[in-house]
Amino acid sequence: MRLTLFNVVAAVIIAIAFAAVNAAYLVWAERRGAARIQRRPGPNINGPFGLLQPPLDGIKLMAKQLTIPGGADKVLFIAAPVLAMFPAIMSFVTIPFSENIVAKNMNVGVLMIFAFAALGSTSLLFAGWSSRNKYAMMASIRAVSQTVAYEIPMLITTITVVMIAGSMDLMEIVHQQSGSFLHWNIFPLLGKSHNILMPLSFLIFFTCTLAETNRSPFDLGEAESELVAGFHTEYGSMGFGLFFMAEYANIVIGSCMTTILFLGGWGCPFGLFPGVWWFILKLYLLIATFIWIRWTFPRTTIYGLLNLSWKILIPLSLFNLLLTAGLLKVF
Amino acid sequence: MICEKTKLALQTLFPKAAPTASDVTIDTDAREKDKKKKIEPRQNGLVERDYAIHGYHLDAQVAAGQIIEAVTILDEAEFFIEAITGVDWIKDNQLEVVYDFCRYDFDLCRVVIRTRLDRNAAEVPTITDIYAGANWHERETHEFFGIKFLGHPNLIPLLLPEDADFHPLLKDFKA
Amino acid sequence: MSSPIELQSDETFILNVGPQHPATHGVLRVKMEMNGEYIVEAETVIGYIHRMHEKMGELKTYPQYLMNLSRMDYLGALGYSHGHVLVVEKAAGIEVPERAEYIRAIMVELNRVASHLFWFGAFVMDLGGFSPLMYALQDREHILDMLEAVTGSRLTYCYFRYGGLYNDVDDQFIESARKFIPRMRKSLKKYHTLVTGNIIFRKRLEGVAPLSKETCRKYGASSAVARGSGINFDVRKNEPYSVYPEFDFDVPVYHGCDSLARYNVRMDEIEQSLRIIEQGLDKLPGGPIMPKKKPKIIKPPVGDYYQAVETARGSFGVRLVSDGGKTPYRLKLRSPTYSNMHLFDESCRGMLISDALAFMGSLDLVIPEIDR
Amino acid sequence: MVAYFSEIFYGLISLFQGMAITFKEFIKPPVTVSYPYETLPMCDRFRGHVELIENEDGKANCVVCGLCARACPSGCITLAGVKPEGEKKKVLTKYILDFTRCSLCGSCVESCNFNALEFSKEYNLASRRKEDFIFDLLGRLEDRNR
Repeated sequence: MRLTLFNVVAAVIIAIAFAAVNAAYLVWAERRGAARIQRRPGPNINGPFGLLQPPLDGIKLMAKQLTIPGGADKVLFIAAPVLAMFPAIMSFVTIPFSENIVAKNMNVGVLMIFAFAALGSTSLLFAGWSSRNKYAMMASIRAVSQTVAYEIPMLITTITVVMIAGSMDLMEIVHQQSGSFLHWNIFPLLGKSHNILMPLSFLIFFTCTLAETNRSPFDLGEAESELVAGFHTEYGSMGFGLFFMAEYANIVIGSCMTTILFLGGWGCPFGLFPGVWWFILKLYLLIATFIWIRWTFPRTTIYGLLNLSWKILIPLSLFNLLLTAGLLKVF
Repeated sequence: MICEKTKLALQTLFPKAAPTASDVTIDTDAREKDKKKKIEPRQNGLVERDYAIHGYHLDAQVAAGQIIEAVTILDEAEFFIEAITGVDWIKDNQLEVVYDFCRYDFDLCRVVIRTRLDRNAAEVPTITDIYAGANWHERETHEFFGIKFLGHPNLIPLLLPEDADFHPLLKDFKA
Repeated sequence: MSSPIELQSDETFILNVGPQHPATHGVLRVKMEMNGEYIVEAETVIGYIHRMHEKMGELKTYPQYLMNLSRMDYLGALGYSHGHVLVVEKAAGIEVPERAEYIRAIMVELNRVASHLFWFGAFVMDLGGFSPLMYALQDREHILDMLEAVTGSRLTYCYFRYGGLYNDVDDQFIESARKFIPRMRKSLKKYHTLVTGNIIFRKRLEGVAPLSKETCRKYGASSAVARGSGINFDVRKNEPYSVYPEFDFDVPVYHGCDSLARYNVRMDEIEQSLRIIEQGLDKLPGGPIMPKKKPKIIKPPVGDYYQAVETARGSFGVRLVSDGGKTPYRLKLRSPTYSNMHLFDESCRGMLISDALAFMGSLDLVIPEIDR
Repeated sequence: MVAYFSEIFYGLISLFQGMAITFKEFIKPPVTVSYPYETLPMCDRFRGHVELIENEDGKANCVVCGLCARACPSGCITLAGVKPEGEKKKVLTKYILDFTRCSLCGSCVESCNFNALEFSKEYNLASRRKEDFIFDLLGRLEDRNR
């Protein structure tokens, strides 16, 4: 595939559209799912199964006035939601959904996605700092310390996978896992490493994804019973809408990465008919788990979160990294 | 048990007027007394009440200066503070401050300490140094009755608006 | 762990939590001086919905005041009415038929379960878990349905009368109450698995917000706040009133002194209340619900009277000063949360804000009841 | 060291147990009633605002004794009546309930000795104007009979 202007524009538009539609309908799915868990019907008035709810919510948000609090840093205040959305969309560019569906494959795709993921927290910091609100400020500081703490175990587990695959190319990582589910990195009995502790790595990576995307039980950045609404306390209108979309876009990216790194990407569990549908199935199962977790658990505190990261996740992921390295040397 | 002990301890506050039997009888007779007759304000002293009727055991009326002493006795006996409140006896031109105390264990003893103050110069020492929990109760009594608690760290209205200068529970208060 | 840190700098800022804040459950304001996420000093500001129930008590006749008590605490309204009718009955010397007393006890306990269920849900919501609130509300709805069928209202009951009750319970109520008990026990098991056992939940509460016995005593704390600190104090046992001596129930006491202990006490209290309801339904005697002879106009003799009852939130006391008239001369309402809330200021120093708000949740606040 | 691992292990188990419970709830049907579209029947003893009871002739049972107005803690009942020539009982001419101040305590119904008041089952009361809650109960009674 040649890199033409048309290709790039098309890829960006598709990425934005994918992110937006996903964000809108994941909100719907979240509300319906939460409602079912709590034995309510959820949104069911607008359209069949309430399916028209997300576009109507979007229209409502767009129709509202964007208020900028007095004394706020105007430039950063407006830039922050855009900055939140930007890395989320850019990450989509390099994610391979199947053998052919990828906007631009790179041989350092893993690196690029983590670079953009790290950028995401700066937008939270900008939002919290610029809105001149103590709650927002506290929340953004929490969000940044959380990201710093969770980037480490996340990267260590990713290195484990990269070490097994021997490549930073996302395509290559998926190719390495082709075959049945026993080749997947989550439980690689037939894979290269034979490391039976890989499910642990998967759990660590999944936990880190929850924390990176500011999802419950690690939603300290918005901790609504403590910090009102966290970093977006002062945001209304589409500013809030963009943060909301970015959150869901980040969830999609986190789940994509989990699928690619651990669940064999577009490969079928039994080696039959690999294709994008398997990817989508795994992706949305993971997202459903995100939603399921959110409506089950209470929130941790900042010290609980940091303790978990530094005392449990980092030692265990380091241990697993060493073990994998050793096993790769042996086999 | 504890009632007897507390009674003896509180009696030391009234060296002259040790409780006589007449105090008790006056009180029980009050139920049958003619209601029209003006009830004289009680003299300071300790009265043992019938728990079944009044819901408390000991009732000590002390002078305003003796409040700290009386409350210290109760604090040493491990009483906890239930509430502080006031009563406006407008006919006697007096304000009463009532302190309720109880204990956490099964040896039940409810003690009421009360003091009568002149309505125009209602001042009583604070007990916040002994019972930290008296803070809000005293603030409340202050704003409702205008009773000053001398030495209170923060005697501003609690339930009423911050700038309230009226005392709604006084009998001559008109909204 | 939330141990007080050494302050790195003296740069503090004021955080105004409330009067509208998701964690304060009403209009309560706490002015917090913060050092980062740590609270240096806190000052609770109350009185936003002060309605002067005490003055209303002086202006209204005794029967007219009945409905005020349920407006004090909208979650456990019957317990407060119970205290009020008991003190007036004691003062005016009104005999209460046994059946009425039993029904009162059953109703108060049902109300207590409802109140604790709501607290449970709201408390877990303070900690960020949403679903338990909905489950708790489902169970609470059954209680409210039962109470509505008998009393005619769902929240602000005006059910107790001096000497008896507004109306009698029917077989349908007894049947649904009997059905409710095993249902509630099953739900309790669910709550314990979903919430009590949850590691995140335990980590948030264990060892957080320690309250010593001495602090409880100095502030006059009662209910689960005292019982979570190892104080065996329950007015129903310590100062038996009504028909409570007839029932066989335990007072759960935990010695953890932390938020988890207070949580455990309340969860165990639900079970104990169910036991009381069960026994009450078994023992429920027949007979009238209003006394045969009752003064037409209630005029308690001169004197002052005190009655404490154990409501869902703790020891509620009513001090009635009567001058022999148709209206009380003075009616003091000692609300339990007032004392429980008071110790927040002192105890939350050095705590993280998230822990402090969890602590506030564990106090089981109902703001109208503090403000009266 | 053992404590460290057992905490992780049992912690994980507790998380999965919690998720099992929410999953069980997920597959159960909703318990709520979608309110404006469906409603539940009100129970017999529901205490709404008061209404006048009529006798066989369609006239109010009320004899204008005024006990309800005196029993009301908030003073929200005003009533008036006239005594027509040759009649024994008074006839109600006005019965106003100021529902903005009513606290639904039911003292009025309890105080009535002539079976003239009852609770209505109406609970859908919403308006933007205060005057809508000053009920003319006699007028409502006549409307019902019309």
